[in-house]
Amino acid sequence: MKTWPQSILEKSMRKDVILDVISLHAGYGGKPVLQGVDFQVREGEIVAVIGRNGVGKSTLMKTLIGLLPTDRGSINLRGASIDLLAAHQRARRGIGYVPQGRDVFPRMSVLENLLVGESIAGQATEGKVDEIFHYFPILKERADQRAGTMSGGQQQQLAIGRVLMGTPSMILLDEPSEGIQPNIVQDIARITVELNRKTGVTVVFVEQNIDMIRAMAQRCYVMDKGSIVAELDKDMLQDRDIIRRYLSV
Amino acid sequence: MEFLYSIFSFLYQFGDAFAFLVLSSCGLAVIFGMMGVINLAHGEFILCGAYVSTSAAHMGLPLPLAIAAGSIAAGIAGMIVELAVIRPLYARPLDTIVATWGISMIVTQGTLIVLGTTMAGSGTPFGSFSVGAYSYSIYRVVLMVMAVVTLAALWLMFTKTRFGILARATIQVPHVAEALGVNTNLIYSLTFGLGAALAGLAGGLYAPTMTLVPTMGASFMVEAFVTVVVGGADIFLGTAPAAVVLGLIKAALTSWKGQFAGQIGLLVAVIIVIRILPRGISGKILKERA
Amino acid sequence: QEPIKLGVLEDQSGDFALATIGKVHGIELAVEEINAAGGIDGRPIEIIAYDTQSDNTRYQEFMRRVLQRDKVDVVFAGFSSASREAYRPIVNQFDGLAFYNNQYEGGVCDANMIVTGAVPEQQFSTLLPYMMETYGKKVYTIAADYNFGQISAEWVRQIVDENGGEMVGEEFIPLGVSQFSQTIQNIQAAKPDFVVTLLVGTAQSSYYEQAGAANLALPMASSVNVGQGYEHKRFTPPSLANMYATVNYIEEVDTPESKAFVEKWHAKFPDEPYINQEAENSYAAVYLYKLMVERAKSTELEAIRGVIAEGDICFDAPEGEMCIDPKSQHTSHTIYLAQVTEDHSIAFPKVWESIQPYWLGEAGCDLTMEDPSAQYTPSSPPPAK
Amino acid sequence: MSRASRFTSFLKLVEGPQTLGNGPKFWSGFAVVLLAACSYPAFADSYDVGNNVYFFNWLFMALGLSLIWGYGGSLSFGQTAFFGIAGYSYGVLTINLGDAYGLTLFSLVMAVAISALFAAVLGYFLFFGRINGVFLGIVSLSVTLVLERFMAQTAGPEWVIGKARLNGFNGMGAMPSLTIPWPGGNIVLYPDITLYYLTLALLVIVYLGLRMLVNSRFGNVLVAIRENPLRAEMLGYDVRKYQLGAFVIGSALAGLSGVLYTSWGNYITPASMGMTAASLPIVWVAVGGRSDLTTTLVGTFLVLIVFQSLTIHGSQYALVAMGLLLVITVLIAPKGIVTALVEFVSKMSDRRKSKAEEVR
Amino acid sequence: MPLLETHKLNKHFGGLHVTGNVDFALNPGEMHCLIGPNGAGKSTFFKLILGEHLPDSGDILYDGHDITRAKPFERIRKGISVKFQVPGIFKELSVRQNLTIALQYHVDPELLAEEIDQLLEFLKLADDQKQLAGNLSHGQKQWLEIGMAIALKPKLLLLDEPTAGMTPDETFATGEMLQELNREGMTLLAVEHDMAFVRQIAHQVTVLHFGKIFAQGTIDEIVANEDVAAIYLGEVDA
Ligand SMILES: Nc1ncnc2c1ncn2[C@@H]1O[C@H](COP(=O)(O)OP(=O)(O)OP(=O)(O)O)[C@@H](O)[C@H]1O
Ligand SMILES: Nc1ncnc2c1ncn2[C@@H]1O[C@H](COP(=O)(O)OP(=O)(O)OP(=O)(O)O)[C@@H](O)[C@H]1O
Ligand SMILES: CC(C)C[C@H](N)C(=O)O
Ligand SMILES: [Mg+2]
Ligand SMILES: [Mg+2]
Repeated sequence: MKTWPQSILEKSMRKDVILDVISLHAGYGGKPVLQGVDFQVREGEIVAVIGRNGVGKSTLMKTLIGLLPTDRGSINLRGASIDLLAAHQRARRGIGYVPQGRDVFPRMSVLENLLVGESIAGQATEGKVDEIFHYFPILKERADQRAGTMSGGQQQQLAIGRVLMGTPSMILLDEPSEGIQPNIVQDIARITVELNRKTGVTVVFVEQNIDMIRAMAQRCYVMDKGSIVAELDKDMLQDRDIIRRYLSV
Repeated sequence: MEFLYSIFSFLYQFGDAFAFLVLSSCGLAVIFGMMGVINLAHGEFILCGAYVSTSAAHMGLPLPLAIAAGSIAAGIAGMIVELAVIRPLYARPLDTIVATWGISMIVTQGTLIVLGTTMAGSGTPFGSFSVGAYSYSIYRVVLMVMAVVTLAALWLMFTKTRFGILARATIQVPHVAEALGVNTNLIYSLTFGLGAALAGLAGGLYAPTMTLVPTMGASFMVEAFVTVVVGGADIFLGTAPAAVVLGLIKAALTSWKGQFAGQIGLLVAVIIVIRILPRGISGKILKERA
Repeated sequence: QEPIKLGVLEDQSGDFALATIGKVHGIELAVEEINAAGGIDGRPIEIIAYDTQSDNTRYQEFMRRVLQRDKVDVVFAGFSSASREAYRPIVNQFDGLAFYNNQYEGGVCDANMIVTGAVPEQQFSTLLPYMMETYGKKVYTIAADYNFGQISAEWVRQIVDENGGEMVGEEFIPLGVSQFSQTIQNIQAAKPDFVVTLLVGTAQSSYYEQAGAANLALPMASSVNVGQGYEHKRFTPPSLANMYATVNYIEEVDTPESKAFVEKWHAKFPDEPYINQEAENSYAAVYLYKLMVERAKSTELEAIRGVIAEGDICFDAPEGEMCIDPKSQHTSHTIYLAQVTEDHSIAFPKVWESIQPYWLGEAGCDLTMEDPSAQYTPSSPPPAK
Repeated sequence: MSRASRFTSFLKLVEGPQTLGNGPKFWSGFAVVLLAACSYPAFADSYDVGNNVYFFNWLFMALGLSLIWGYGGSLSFGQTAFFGIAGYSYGVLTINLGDAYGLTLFSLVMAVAISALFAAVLGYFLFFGRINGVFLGIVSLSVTLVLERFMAQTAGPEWVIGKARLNGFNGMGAMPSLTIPWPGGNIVLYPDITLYYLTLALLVIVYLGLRMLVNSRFGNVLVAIRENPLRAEMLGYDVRKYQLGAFVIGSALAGLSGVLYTSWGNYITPASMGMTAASLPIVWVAVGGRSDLTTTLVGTFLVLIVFQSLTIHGSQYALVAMGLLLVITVLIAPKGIVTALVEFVSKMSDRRKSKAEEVR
Repeated sequence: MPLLETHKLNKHFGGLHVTGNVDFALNPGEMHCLIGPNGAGKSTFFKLILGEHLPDSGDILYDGHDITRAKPFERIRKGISVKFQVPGIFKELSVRQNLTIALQYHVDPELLAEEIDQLLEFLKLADDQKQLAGNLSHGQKQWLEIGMAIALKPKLLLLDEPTAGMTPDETFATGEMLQELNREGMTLLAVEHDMAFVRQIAHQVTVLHFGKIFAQGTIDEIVANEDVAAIYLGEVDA
């Protein structure tokens, strides 16, 4: 039997740790990508994950939500292991996931796309659609357009709006700024931070855009070759050059 | 008066062709349109519906209940098939052609071995009525009504219910739907089951009017495929108009030049329609709308 | 003693199985009886059977197999005429002997073939005059849209014409079609006195149920239905009421020979749904073959054809006596007029004994003289000499 | 480039990224198989020889479908249409022209050309109308079903071309077999040893030729179109022409199968264009592994043998067993059973290699 | 003479006018960036130039030829090449094969292998050349597609968000690479949202808004433009 180092055990017992990832290994059909990822996220935090192309950031996100199986190690949500849960079960526990490259449902209308997001909550929530429309007015304007024909940036907004429909307690965002016009990038950052303040939602996001990282993140993990190689705290995140340096580890 | 009689008779023939096209195709359309699976075992679900409902009728169940039983049985069979065979194949839909073809062979021959070469029919209920010089079967009118009811029910189910939205989401981007909390396996199972149940319904409805043999499913296949293709991938926008167009073509050609012309006409219609509307009728409608 | 090898290629699965599984059983029954009685000249018969799955290419594969690999003495093969045409070149190539134990459209003039089924002249020249006398002279034909249906319809046209009747309509139905509303209406519009139904395959037989449901209460006549697909057993009464079919046998035939036959059949095959005419043909064919071999003291094709040429190969089959015609190598039959009654039981208002397969011989096919290995039809007869 | 080196680089195309089985190991295996195939008639009886010719007949159609579907990504459900057209063309031509002076060989070429022409016309409408995916499959299926229905009702005497009756559903017979003119008596190619060698030679030529085709630049573009037609177009390729090209070549091969089959059994029937016949090539190709010529070839041959022997030994259960076999194959071997076997073997040999290295 | 010109180019989907009377000119040798809010019609404009969509009205001139109705592949053969917003690669083929297909008609067969090796090196994909392209990470796919686009040695290269998903350093490197290609004579039109990148490479910037040209000028002029800031830039410090 494997015994965990005392400190990690201790940490995972801590009550305010919502997500505790211990020595996580995962990959694609025998090809290992994540090779021992360890990190914790506390309730209500906004944490960034950065790293070069191809180091495994998206793989980490997919493993957290359950689209890829855990090969070794474990993922604990509020102290309980979720390794054996299917993705939809994890979602039902309040995890919202916005994939890289958006992946909206192309042949469904914008509104229908949003309605699918309700599944996270398991039921429809009164007034939720209007709330989303308030954050992303273009979605209201195009409520009946087929999502596949929306512009790249519009799709990204839709994808974010879609998970918010389910009022998740934790959101995983994979490169949310990709393809979004600068002022909306700022909006998204602002909205996220605002939501985080208002509702205490926890956010884990992968990002390359320094401005967005600075605007949103309270803490930041740096990934390389399938594991976490550094952790940046609030102060370090003030310095563009530090982030820049770590982004290209 | 004569003129009105012939109008009625044309309408009746059109309705008859329409009903056959709709009922034989909507199960196939649900499975193809929603899941991208070309179900070559469609005819065998029809067979299942026909055999079960006829057996139920022989056991004394009233016809509507017997038909419902056939449809449910086919639906359950569909869910089993989905679980065992179709589910691993969603990532490679073309392979489902081979798999369902295999299933079709197993079921057809299995039925022959277990139940023999034929089953006695239950007889067409309700008798006939006359308009002018012609007499017509009343049951055929029931079939027409059932076709319309089925279409309406499907339309409501897929556009007005949550199930419809989730089902379409699941088919389009399964991993995201799952990550959003949709139990995609359940959705798949229900959708395929629904398609199979609709096939079973067709079997149950037509069973009293047909020869019951293990290969009977085959005689629905051409019409079913043709309707689905002409309709295009979006079953609600496509199937009904396709059945109308094809029903008209078939009724007109058959009364004018006989069954051969009707059959060839259907097939040629496919080739022409696809030439003009490569994505079927619904593809055209969707494009206009977008 | 070395056994005589009898190859059997019949459809035990697929579209035609309904009508053909019985043929295999007929052969098995006859072989069992013959072997129990000491075989053919002391040689037992060994059956080598393959399931051709209602698939023409299987006939081609297995005909080569039985002739080349299994080296059978004789083959009993085929239900549909297409399957017969598929294997016939191979039988010719290897100069084998094949029995086609099936009712069909007629016209095969081929020294390697012996046909024990009935042909149109036997069935229509009896059926149609009776129908016209009884019900009237206006006739409507619906027929399967392929060789059998079209050639049979040609016969109907000709015989109706010869007997002073009138064709008020003719419609050909592609194989596999199962929906008949329009056809039923076309028939009502033409107001015939009776309908000739030459429907083939299980899908097409749905016509009867649908015509019944639409209350198309016209008398019907057929050379294939009832006798092959026992539609009167499969559909609920009274959809086949007033159907008249000429058959050379069906299990209802009410003679002592027939009754005994049915009895021993059911003793061996208790689950058999029906003994149709092709089952009896196949049964009788084994005895006819036995007779030929005993007479010829050989299984060689030439020797067998020699005894056929003598012209008195006859067997007392359950239907009555059947004899092989030397010119065409087809078979004379007792033809029963089977009438389906209101409750779908069978009556036999008329029986014709020893009806000859006359047409081929009269038209100029004479296998005792030459072997064209061809199939002729009334509109393309053998070339005049 | 010198002519010689151009020629060798042309020959080199038999190997490449688009085909499994490259390198000396594969080719020595190939030589062994070829040798075995050549000496086979010496050991087998004449039934087996003829039966193998029958199996060979179908392989051309399978290879053609592999090109169209496996490499090009266009699922044609109607290859039997070209099979049938060529078969009937051969029948009509040879019945009218007779079998003297090598006219049957001329008819073979003409019949294949006719089916290719038909494919070109149909393919023009399909591909230049930008029809693809399932729709392509169903349109091509409809075409073949129309042809079947149509040919089935040509029983009457009015359906005659020259001396050749089309003869409806019963099928057309009595056409001469392929005949090679030879001093001192024509050689008639009945299903026996001569026909065996002829068909085998054709097969080897077609197989190697197709390997060169798919490894050529044409083949590269073809697989590119399968993967992403838009991207292929944006690299400057006229996607439609390449699709049409593959379709015509593949369909001509189906035509070749049709001619060989017709000559083999002196018979062709509308049923060879029907629903069941149309599904079979898809099954063969998918079972073996459609995206490679070798796996297609081996897979098709295996399926033909297995299905025939099941029918011989399985009586009524044969069809059930075939169905089960198909379902199981698709489930356990996603890329086809032959591909799966190849991958398994190479994994095993890799493992052995690495073990051997460890020991060292 | 401009290399690419559009006259009153119009395109609408249903009631939505995606490009409205766009008059645009691009001079040979220029590096031009197209920016604008999401949904402004930038990608649609690209698709019109490439022939993926046909315009409702207006003309497109390339190198003096009217290509308004030409087939996409014909335009490519005239020397245009593109990287899409959503990577379009051959997923089931290896990285190397992807490049082979792009290069095979542009390079002497003898030199093909060498050329591909160089390109792989340049794209930092040499280690992954045997991988199936579909298994690359998102950023790597972008790289591969850029590689295929430049492999055609186009006169005019269209890039739709080439650096999306790249780290700042990689973005910078991409910029340098494009400048290098430009020095060799290639004209470039890129859609980007990353102002640092735009600043790095663009000689000229066009802002598209609701399908119309909203502003045009150097990056400094654009950044200084308050209207552009209001609709697009926000308080970005570019
Ligand atoms: N479906 C897949 N199958 C096999 N390998 C994959 C698959 N998806 C990604 N990989 C590999 O896994 C590694 C990590 O990929 P991942 O997508 O997690 O990178 P990333 O850090 O998100 O990069 P980017 O910033 O480019 O999005 C890469 O080497 C990639 O090639
Ligand atoms: N096929 C279509 N049907 C309907 N609307 C469409 C279609 N294609 C694009 N649109 C709409 O046209 C507008 C322009 O889209 P386009 O993709 O050109 O935007 P973009 O400027 O590239 O935006 P982004 O920066 O987000 O990629 C958007 O509002 C989009 O929703
Ligand atoms: C009547 C049929 C079922 C049989 C007939 N021999 C034929 O032509 O196919
Ligand atoms: Mg990523
Ligand atoms: Mg865009």
